[in-house]
Amino acid sequence: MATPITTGTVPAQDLSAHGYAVEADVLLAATDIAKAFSGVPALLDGRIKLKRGSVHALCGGNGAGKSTFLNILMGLLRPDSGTVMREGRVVHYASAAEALEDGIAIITQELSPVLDMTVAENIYLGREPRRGGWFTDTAKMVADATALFARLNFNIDANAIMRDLSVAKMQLVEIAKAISRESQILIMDEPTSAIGEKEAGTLFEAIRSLQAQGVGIIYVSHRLTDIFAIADEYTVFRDGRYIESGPLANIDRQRLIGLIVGRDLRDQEPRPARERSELLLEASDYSRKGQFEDISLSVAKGEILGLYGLMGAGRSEFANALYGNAPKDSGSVKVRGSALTIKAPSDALRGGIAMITEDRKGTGLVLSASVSENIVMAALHRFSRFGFMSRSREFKTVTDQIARFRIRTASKDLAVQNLSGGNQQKVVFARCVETDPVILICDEPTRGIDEGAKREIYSFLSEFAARGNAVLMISSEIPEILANADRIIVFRRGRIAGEMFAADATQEALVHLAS
Amino acid sequence: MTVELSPTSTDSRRAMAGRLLSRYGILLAFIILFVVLSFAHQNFLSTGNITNVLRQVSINGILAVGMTFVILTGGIDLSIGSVLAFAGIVAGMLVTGADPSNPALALLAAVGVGAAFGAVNGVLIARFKVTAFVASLGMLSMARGATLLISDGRPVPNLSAEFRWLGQGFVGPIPVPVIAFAIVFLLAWIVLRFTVYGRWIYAVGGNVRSARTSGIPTRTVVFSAYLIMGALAGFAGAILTARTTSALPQAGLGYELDAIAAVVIGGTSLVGGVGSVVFTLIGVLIIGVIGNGLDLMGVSSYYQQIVKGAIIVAAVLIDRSRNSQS
Amino acid sequence: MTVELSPTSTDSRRAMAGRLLSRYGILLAFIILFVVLSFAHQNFLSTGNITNVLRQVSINGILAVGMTFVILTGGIDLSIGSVLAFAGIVAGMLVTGADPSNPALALLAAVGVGAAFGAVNGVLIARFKVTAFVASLGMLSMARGATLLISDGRPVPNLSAEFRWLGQGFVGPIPVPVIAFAIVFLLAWIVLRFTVYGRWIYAVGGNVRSARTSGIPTRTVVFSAYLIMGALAGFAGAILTARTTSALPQAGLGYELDAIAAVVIGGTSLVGGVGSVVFTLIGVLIIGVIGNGLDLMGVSSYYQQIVKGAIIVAAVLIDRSRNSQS
Amino acid sequence: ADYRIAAVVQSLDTEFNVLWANAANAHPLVKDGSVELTILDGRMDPLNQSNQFDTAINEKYDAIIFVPVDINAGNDPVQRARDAGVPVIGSNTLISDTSLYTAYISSNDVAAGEILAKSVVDRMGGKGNVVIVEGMIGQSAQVQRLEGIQKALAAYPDVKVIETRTANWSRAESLTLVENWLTSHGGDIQGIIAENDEMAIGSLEAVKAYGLDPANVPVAGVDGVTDALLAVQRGEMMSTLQDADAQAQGAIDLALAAAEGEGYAPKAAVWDVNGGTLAWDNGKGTQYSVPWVPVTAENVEALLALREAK
Ligand SMILES: Nc1ncnc2c1ncn2[C@@H]1O[C@H](COP(=O)(O)OP(=O)(O)OP(=O)(O)O)[C@@H](O)[C@H]1O
Ligand SMILES: Nc1ncnc2c1ncn2[C@@H]1O[C@H](COP(=O)(O)OP(=O)(O)OP(=O)(O)O)[C@@H](O)[C@H]1O
Ligand SMILES: [Mg+2]
Ligand SMILES: [Mg+2]
Repeated sequence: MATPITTGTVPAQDLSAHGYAVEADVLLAATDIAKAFSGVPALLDGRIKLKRGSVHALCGGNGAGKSTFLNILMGLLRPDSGTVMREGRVVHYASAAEALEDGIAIITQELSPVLDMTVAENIYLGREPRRGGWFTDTAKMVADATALFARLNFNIDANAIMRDLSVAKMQLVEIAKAISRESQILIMDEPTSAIGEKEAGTLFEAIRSLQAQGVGIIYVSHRLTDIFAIADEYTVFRDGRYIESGPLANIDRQRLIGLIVGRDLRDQEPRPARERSELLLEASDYSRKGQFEDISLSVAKGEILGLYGLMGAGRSEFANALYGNAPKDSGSVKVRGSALTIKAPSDALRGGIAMITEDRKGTGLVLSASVSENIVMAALHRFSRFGFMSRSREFKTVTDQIARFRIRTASKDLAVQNLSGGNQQKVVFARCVETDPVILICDEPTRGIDEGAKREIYSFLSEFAARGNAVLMISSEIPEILANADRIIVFRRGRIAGEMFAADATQEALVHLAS
Repeated sequence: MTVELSPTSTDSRRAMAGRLLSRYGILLAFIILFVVLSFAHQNFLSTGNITNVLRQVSINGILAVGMTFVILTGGIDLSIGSVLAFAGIVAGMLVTGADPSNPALALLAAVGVGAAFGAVNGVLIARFKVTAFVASLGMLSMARGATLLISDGRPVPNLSAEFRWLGQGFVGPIPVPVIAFAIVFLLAWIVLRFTVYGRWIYAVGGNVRSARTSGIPTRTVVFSAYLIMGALAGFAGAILTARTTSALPQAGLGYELDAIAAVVIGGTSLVGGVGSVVFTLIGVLIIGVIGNGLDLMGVSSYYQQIVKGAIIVAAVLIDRSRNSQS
Repeated sequence: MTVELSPTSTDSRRAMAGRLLSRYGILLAFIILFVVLSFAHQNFLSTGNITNVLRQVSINGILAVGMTFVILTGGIDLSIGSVLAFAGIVAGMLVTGADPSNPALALLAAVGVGAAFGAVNGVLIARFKVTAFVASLGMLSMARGATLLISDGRPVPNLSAEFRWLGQGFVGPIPVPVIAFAIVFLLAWIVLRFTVYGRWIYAVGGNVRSARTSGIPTRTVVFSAYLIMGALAGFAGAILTARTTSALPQAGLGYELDAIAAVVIGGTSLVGGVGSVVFTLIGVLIIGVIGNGLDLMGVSSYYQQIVKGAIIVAAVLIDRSRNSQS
Repeated sequence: ADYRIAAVVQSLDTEFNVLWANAANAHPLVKDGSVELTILDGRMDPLNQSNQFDTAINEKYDAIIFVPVDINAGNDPVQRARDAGVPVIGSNTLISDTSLYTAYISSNDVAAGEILAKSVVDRMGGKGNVVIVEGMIGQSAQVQRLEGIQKALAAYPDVKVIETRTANWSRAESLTLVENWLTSHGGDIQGIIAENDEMAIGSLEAVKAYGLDPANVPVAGVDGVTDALLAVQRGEMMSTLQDADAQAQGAIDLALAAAEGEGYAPKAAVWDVNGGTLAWDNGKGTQYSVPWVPVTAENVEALLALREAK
């Protein structure tokens, strides 16, 4: 079908022309949803029509209003205007509880588990199996959770305390929790942003079986590959407006990106092959019992070293230990050939090492501080004289960074917690860049970032390395790592399983080494 | 798949064991204190003294149990000392004079009045989002003023003997206030540990947003914590009144600090979501045993304050040092 | 790019206005209170009374400024009342007797002693990870005991006239304590708003782990907040002593609650990371003006407490209701 | 030690109680070690005192000396001690049922209130406006001193009480309170009656800070704490001394008389001072009233010297 690219809005009555099924099949329909935060519009015209048994991809750039829209559907936010219809009934959910009651469940983008409870308790939060009316049936809860994980093929201990899990596992728990509600509508806001491809595969299987049972799924992801693998319909938002929707079969990847980004994207230039020259970073014999063992690696000037591995392979733990953010049992590091003692991140920063951590809420951002404060936070000495902040220097830099990374924010003084997920990630990136590092460690750097911004980040990394710096990039996305790294080291169960040049590597080879 | 499972589950078991040890660091601190005091004074372990200590801690114990609920939700209640005094006066007024009411009725009235104050706190905090600190500080002042007003600033004397039994009586060898505390403690333990409501208290304190998203009626849960706290403050007020034989308008001054201290020394986090009423019990006992032990040994008042402060810090240090692996 | 930017900039102005209004809700509450009191009593606005109010709030003001640092880092300091008393006694001892020291020296000694107590708190909290509540509660007890010990529980009388000037003197029409408070406030405002160190304080309170990842020396920052608090408590102790003409061992009882209340009424979050010393100033003034106004109007002791509590809650309610759009 | 005595006192962070405790520790038999005296600090909480009674009874002390925080709440612990066969001697403030005491020695707070009010009103020439600064509401000293004040004022129809408020025994609080009153009433306050010296001194400072001459605004308090003696010496206020020595050391002698029985000879030097008004009476009396000593320009030097000596 050759629908022309529409940049304006499509009138509601035209929706039927796009091949929509009869109303009886529609689980949820929302029209004209608008929402503003203290006067700033986040969503102007949100729409969706979700059919029974369909996986509906909701696409849009960072800050397009997807999460806002989904939170409204779920009763977590109140819309300023607009209508939500649930199987023909107009509904106004005042709380998530009401939406849950009405057969809607959500996996929110910002993971917020109860950290000090067990996995099982988190899964059955608010609907604990009871005994005698009032008492929690803990045994049943644990058994149910264990059975659920077995069914989903997730490897998680139902008795573990949530706080002890990696971000990835927390995300799996959230997925399991939403699925276990057996609701008719399942909203997934970037469910795979933190997990590996293997787990994503498991999730897709689960989604397919839910789909077969007639569940309608709204699926948000910036991984277009995933969307094309799992979804059958799409809706695109841009800058808070509804742009277009239709069956996924009728659109190709290139055009979808065009709709999302609203401009042309230049193709990513392939990384030129290069000679390994002077070593910038040499890490030797890093070990921490039970996490990673005997890790030795080096990164040369101008090089991007990729670290690949399955979830829980120990890459993040190693990187954090290297950066001084986590303890280690042994290990030493040299920068430009001279030894550097790293006991805390401040030591690493002084030695020219900066890091983008995997868990941006936990160790990345100060959520209550403003965009501006977060961007300059790690390099305050560059914005101050005699201990006093130079506001003008700060203003200029922050304005530049906001433009450079296309951070969509109402103001540089907005608390960073009010930014969309992808834009938060860009703030973390901007901060690390501001420290003017020689070596950049980035753990899942494009987590939750849209296709357009990803390209910017890739080209930034490429230029950064070309300027004589080095990058250590941890990624669970094989295409990303293949396209951007010069060399790839694969972790398996806390050890280095192998190493290859990106040019020689293939998807199969990496997966084989990793598992 | 199995490859990954093996480290995780042993790890989690090891983590669990570590947590248990570290969590019971405060118990260790208590045991050390207890043993030291047993050697320091020969009467410390006498039945008479143990009974004394238990009776002495029962008021603070009842308050600290209520405070555990509030603190688990991430809140705080500063008003309990004043609410206790108000409820005590109300109970006292009912059981004095020529025709004293049934003590059970007076007790019920005290609990009801306390719950009413708690409800006001709860509404301000859960519904109107006033910070718990400010709301309960305002209530501290208001309840104390109201207490002075209804009592005209004077104690209510001559309470009926039946009522005084609540504070002074014994059941077998056990003082009634100790029984009251034991019942309150047990109920709270069961509620927090085994009931769905207990899960909700923890969930709300651990992460309100997540709790709300999961369909837990967070406002109601927060409200209920203050209601329970208020009711228990009223209960404690009645027992205190029965124990001091007249209802005193200046009763309970500063009791909030002791109750909060017991909870926090036990290791319950002021941020909410972590802790247990069992640890609160240990905290209550530590505070009680320090006071009793120092009195027994005749340590002078000034040194007593210094030693008391030092022991509290030391107890928590022992707890933390077992906890510092992470 | 421009497409994205254009809505943003007008939007940002509107957002700013909204934020200002909601943030200054507490200022609105203060203005309402101020206007009501001006009408309620003709002398309220007299120069004499304004001078009075300012002098009366200066001690709590100095403490509340220090408490703002501590609370911004997510901590709390309960020991300040006792530390204030200890420092006051030390200063008093230096300026009494036949050969009194220079008042500046006594002031310095008080500040130093206060800072030393603050440093102990800081080490316990930042280095040994003892909960701020427990560490400072222990210190509350220890410092009070030490105060009573060195003073033998009795006031230190006959302070030199030069020293008393610190509490009772004037510079032009302005009382010295008011000047002291103004200086402390201004310095704190500049430090928190314009310096790198100020950024650190906010960052550590907002998220310690993120602050650490950004290379901020989190322990040192936390430590320093308690050091500053201690030094200011010592400073306030010297001024209070000069104002009450003798150094009193029981000075400062319960002052911690007033200081915390001022900070929290201003809207600074007890969780840390959010707030400002300007709001603390408003909180200090609200508390001071309520007390003064009720005294002026001759409200009786009983009703005064009720009204005071109600006004505090109402002020915060006004603040929150302007804030509840989201 | 031959005897062990426990003293349960109100609070050791108020000066009068400290003076009391120091006097008790200065008793000859305590000093020479033949009596072991343990002072338990009630921290102004009746419940605490009740607990300390339990401890003292359980510890089998030979006698207990009691300075109760609350008149009514004090009865029950004394009853318990009596039931356990431990004699209790009251001192300073009383309990409502004094028949429970083996004996008690105190100064009458109602009388203090009368002396206090009279001294102020007389200096005012029997007419004008006064304000009353009260102690912590509900405590026996507050209740009884107020009763005395009102009794005395009843005789002066031309004196008007324009404000009555608590400053909780605290100097800093009364300073603020009186500052505010002076603002609201201008110069219309002719006298200040404070229920203790601490608050009187705070009031005095407020008067001076307001620019008034203390000679024109009489201020009076009770207790005779050191600062008050100094202020009397400067001619700035009036005070009435409560004789802590007599109350404390007298109580110890009475306790020992109760423990040792017939024939105990008092060791304290308090029984024959003050013109012999405090008679030992063979230790058989049940109530001993220690007279108030108005502090005057004449005796203040001597009182201060006595205080310095300790
Ligand atoms: N509480 C809030 N206060 C102010 N602005 C907000 C708030 N929440 C969201 N916004 C703004 O609304 C816009 C839409 O955000 P939303 O989270 O819906 O984007 P998104 O499409 O989910 O983006 P992403 O792909 O990055 O997750 C953003 O510009 C964001 O800054
Ligand atoms: N905060 C934590 N506390 C305890 N254990 C953790 C924590 N984070 C990770 N782990 C555990 O450490 C091991 C290594 O995890 P790590 O996060 O380093 O792996 P990874 O290779 O980065 O994989 P990914 O980040 O994709 O999950 C796993 O067993 C994981 O469960
Ligand atoms: Mg989003
Ligand atoms: Mg990782």
